[in-house]
Amino acid sequence: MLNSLWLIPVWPLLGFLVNGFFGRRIGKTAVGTIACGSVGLSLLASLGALGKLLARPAEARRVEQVLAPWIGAGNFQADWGLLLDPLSAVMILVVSGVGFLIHVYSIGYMREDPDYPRFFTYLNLFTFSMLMLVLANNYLLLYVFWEAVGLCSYLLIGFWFEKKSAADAGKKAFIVNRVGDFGFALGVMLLWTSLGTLRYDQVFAAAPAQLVAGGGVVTAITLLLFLGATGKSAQIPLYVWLPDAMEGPTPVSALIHAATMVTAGVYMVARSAPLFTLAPLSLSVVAWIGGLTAVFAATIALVQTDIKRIVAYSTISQLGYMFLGCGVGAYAAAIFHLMTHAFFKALLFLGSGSVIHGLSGEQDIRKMGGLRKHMPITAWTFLIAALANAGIFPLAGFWSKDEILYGAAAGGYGAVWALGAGGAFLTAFYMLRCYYLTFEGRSRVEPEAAHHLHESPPVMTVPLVILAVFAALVGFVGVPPEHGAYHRFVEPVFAGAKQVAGHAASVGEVPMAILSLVIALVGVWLATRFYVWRPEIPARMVERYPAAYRTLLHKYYVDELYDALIVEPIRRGSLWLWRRFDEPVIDGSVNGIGALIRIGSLALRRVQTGYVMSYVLSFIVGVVAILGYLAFWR
Amino acid sequence: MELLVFAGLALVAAVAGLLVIVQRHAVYSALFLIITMGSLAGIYILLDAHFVWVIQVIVYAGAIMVLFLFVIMLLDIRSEPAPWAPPDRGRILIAVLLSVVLLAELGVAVARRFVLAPAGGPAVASSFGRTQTVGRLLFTDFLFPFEITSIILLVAMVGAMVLAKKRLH
Amino acid sequence: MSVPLSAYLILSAYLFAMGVVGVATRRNALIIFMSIELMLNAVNLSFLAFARFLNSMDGQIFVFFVMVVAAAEVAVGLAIIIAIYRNKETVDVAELNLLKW
Amino acid sequence: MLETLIVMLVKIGVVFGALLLTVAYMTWIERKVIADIQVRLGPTRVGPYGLLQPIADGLKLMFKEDLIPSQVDRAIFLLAPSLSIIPAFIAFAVIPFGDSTTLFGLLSRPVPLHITDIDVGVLFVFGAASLGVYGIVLAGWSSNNKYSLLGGLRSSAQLISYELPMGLSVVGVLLLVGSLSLVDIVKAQAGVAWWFGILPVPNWFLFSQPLGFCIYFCCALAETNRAPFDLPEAETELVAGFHTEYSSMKFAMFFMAEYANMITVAALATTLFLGGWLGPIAPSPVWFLGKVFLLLFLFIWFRATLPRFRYDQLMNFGWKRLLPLALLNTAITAIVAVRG
Repeated sequence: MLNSLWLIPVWPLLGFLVNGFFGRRIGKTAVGTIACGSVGLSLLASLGALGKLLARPAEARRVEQVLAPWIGAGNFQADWGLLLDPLSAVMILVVSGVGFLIHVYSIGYMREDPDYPRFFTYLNLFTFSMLMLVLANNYLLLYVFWEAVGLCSYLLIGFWFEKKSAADAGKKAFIVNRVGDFGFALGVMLLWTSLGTLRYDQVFAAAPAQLVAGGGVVTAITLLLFLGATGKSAQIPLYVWLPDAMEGPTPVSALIHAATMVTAGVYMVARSAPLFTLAPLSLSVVAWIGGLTAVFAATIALVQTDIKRIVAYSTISQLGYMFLGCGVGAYAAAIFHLMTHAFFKALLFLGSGSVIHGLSGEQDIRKMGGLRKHMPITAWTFLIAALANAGIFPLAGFWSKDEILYGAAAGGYGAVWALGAGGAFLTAFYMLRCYYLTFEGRSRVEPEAAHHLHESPPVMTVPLVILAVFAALVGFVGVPPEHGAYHRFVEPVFAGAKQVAGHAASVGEVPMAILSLVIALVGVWLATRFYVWRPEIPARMVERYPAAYRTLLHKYYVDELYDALIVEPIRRGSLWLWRRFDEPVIDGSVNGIGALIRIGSLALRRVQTGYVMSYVLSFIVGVVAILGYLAFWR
Repeated sequence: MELLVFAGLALVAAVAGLLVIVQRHAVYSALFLIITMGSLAGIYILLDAHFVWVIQVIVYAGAIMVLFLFVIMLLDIRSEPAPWAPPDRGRILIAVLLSVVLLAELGVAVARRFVLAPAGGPAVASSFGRTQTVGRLLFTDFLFPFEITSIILLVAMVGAMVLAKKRLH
Repeated sequence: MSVPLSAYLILSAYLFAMGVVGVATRRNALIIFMSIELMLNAVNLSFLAFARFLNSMDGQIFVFFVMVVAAAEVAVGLAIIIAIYRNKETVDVAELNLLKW
Repeated sequence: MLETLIVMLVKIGVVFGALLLTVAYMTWIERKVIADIQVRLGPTRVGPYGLLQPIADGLKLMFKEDLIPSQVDRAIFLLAPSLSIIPAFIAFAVIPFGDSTTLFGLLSRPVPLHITDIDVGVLFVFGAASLGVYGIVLAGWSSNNKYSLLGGLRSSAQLISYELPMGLSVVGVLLLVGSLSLVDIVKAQAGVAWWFGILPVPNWFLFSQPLGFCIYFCCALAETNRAPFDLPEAETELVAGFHTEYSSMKFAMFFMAEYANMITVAALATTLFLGGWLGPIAPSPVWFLGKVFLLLFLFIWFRATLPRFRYDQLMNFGWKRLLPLALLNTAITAIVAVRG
């Protein structure tokens, strides 16, 4: 298995090709089977690779394969190369595992959609790209598939492109990501000009020697890379696309905008840990941005009423945690959180999808309530996921989030820790708010929707249950914290990065864990009080703090701000350029040349008599002339 | 003796060559072209082209010209007015003049460069121009162009079929 | 008496000029085509004459290739003429002036 | 010098005369054989066993009125019969009909029994055969008669189509001999070959190239417009094909050309596949003639036995059966020749 890593990503590629070319002809059953089967095969291959990797001694858990040379120009060399180490092993398991469940779920969710084959084609293409992204052994290949997953994201957000909001959301995601990707591309170029290579192993080997630690170059590289990560992983300031991306089908939100693609930024930062370690400034930027995003997004989530948007802001917030972890040097914890988050966040999305499915498309939690009686499996699994997200012991989220907060505290980042702790409180509150408003209390469902209200079919609920099991239990691979099986597996990857981060402050692990649990429980208690025991409180709060409420409801007016500061000036400038420059100058010169040629041609075309003999005659004149030159003057 | 044979064949070739282009009917043009080619084949023997001359007969006279005749008959083309009829007269005059100039130039070139070459040329090996020699060269030094010609022929074959095929409406 | 090289070359040049005249003056596509064949033959004669007088087989090989190309050309060319005839009922090149301004 | 010249002229005269005589008497033989096969008598009146019948026919044709229809293209109409008959006779120039001989000591040195031996003999014969097409096609066209034209086109299409497999069928022989000279080919067939190590057969290419011979023979039938490939003369469809408008001696020339062609292809088959003049005891020209007449008998036998092909069948047979088979034969021979 380890000598043919290409077996992991190749199946979704085949599925993509088959479904893409023949999807309309082979029928829905076959399309679904092929799509799921291909990802299932990838999952098996990934499990096999993991098994082989585990069988090796810890220091030999690194397999690199070059499938084919790709670009060789001068001293620039980039290959189709795959790298499997514990970090990418975790990533491919998440991608193929969660991806497989979501594929299965999609069979039920997308059953009625006329573009069923197209959906699975995109989904398979995405899975392939994502696997290649995490398996790439150099920055260029990473970049290419970074763009490829961006493309899939765009295609899938705008999957229902006949709906204007969906098409706009797709474009928004694409354009916002361009900003980040531009930074990423610059980072990669700078990396190559300063080190002359893009392969991970060579870069990390050369970086400490050739780059001044803390110097301008490495700081610029890492900040540019991080700019790419903020785009892809929806961090301040480039997070604005993710909430809108909820226009896509819910399985897409689960797979791309919760479990896998948006974590690519975290993966990239973790992968580049040796570089970030050389740039302490960048690390603190990462930590601060992560912490701020965690709190910022959580506050917005407090008042949202669209079930998917709540979960989306939650995703942004949780991604902030991951960056926070990276920033404080707790890379393993960040990746751990990435993994647990993939399970419970995918579950949350799939659960909301199940609700939306059951309510015939209703997404507003104000028009839900009391759904637990009708959709017990969805409700229970949603609750598990919500609690896991809130960080309640002993569910998965608790272990990973606690570890990140502990890492921040232990690393001496007190302020950042405070941000994270505040975010954790908010998270617990809004997750439970969401759960209560959706599943508990009295039903506020519209009558015609209530008529059709039903639990989802097994093809959707079985993945929910499986994910719930993982969301509940997957945290235990990281028990005891910092020394669990997970850490023994992944930690060696970050061995080099660890030494610099170090432990600056000494804090007890157990007290810290208890503290964060208490914070979460307070959030849970408050939510219960607000939405179960005293349902009138929220309304009173809104009345008392109308300005704050409006600000949160309008997401701090960031979209409006961006519109005013960036979009509108560019639009006006472009209009001006169009009217005053493009039309008279550029079009004018092009048309002028065209007109000139047309006038010239009008005269010259008389030469084209259409008579072959005339052409032959002129031909002969030429031959005679040349021959005359050769015969007389040479 | 050799000169005599050459003179005879060259005369036939020259006259027939002239007649090719002044005939009113394409069939006669074709016949005179065949005669030209036949006398050229004879001249090839004088040049020790023992393989090429028979190929000339088979390919040009036996295949290409038959194809020409075939097409002429298939298309049922009537005699046309004399080529020197008024509308074309000026053009024809120019063309003939140009050709005379061309011929003069070629003559000058030959006179300046080759008139002093010894008549009859150097002695050549008995294998010169024989089938075996040609074959050996084709399959060794000229193998690549030889293979290319097979592709050319294939392409031409397919092209001719596609072009000449009757479209079914 | 042997034949001098110039005699072959002059004959070749003469036949080539005849071909040129034919191509430039005739309106019947088939005769134009035959004139082209005449030119090719003239060139072949030059090739063979030079081959003999330089004692080099290369010229003969080239004649072989010229013949192959001529055969291919005739096959395609005649097919084109047939196709034109089917469409326009004529092989008079003066009437085939679609490329006129 | 003089002797060479005389010998050469005598040879040409003998070959030409023998050929004319054979052509004349082939008509008699054909009529007699077919009559036998059909249980009739055939010509009996003119001379013993009707032996003078060909002479009588010839005289009749010569004295018949020579009609030239008014709408024909005169020059070509007159030229066509000659164009048909000349290549048929020319081809014989390179066919060796016997071993070198001193004519029982009459001549000072041995004289080879062929008019000339050129190193492209096989190609020469094929070249001459390909020129024979002109006579037919021009006759058909110049007659200005739709039956003639169709017959001429058909005939030439048939000739061109079957020239290909015919040429390819002998490539096997050429590969084995390594020469295009017909004398060399005959000499390469001397001796005895042992089939399976026990069965002695003559070292003729008939036995090493059976497929090649069969293809050649089929093509030879088609090339000479003989039954079952005699479509150009299918009376039921085309009156008399390309020579509908011809009469008298000009018709006789086409007739002779056809029979001369038959003899040529038979002689070539003898040379290529049946060991030419080779044979024990009897003088070599006798062996040669015997083999040629055997093949000619086969020609007649085929005519008396087989019905005529349809046109599409004819084309399909040539292009889709014989041509691939000939290619296959060439490929197999090439492989064997390279390996062995």
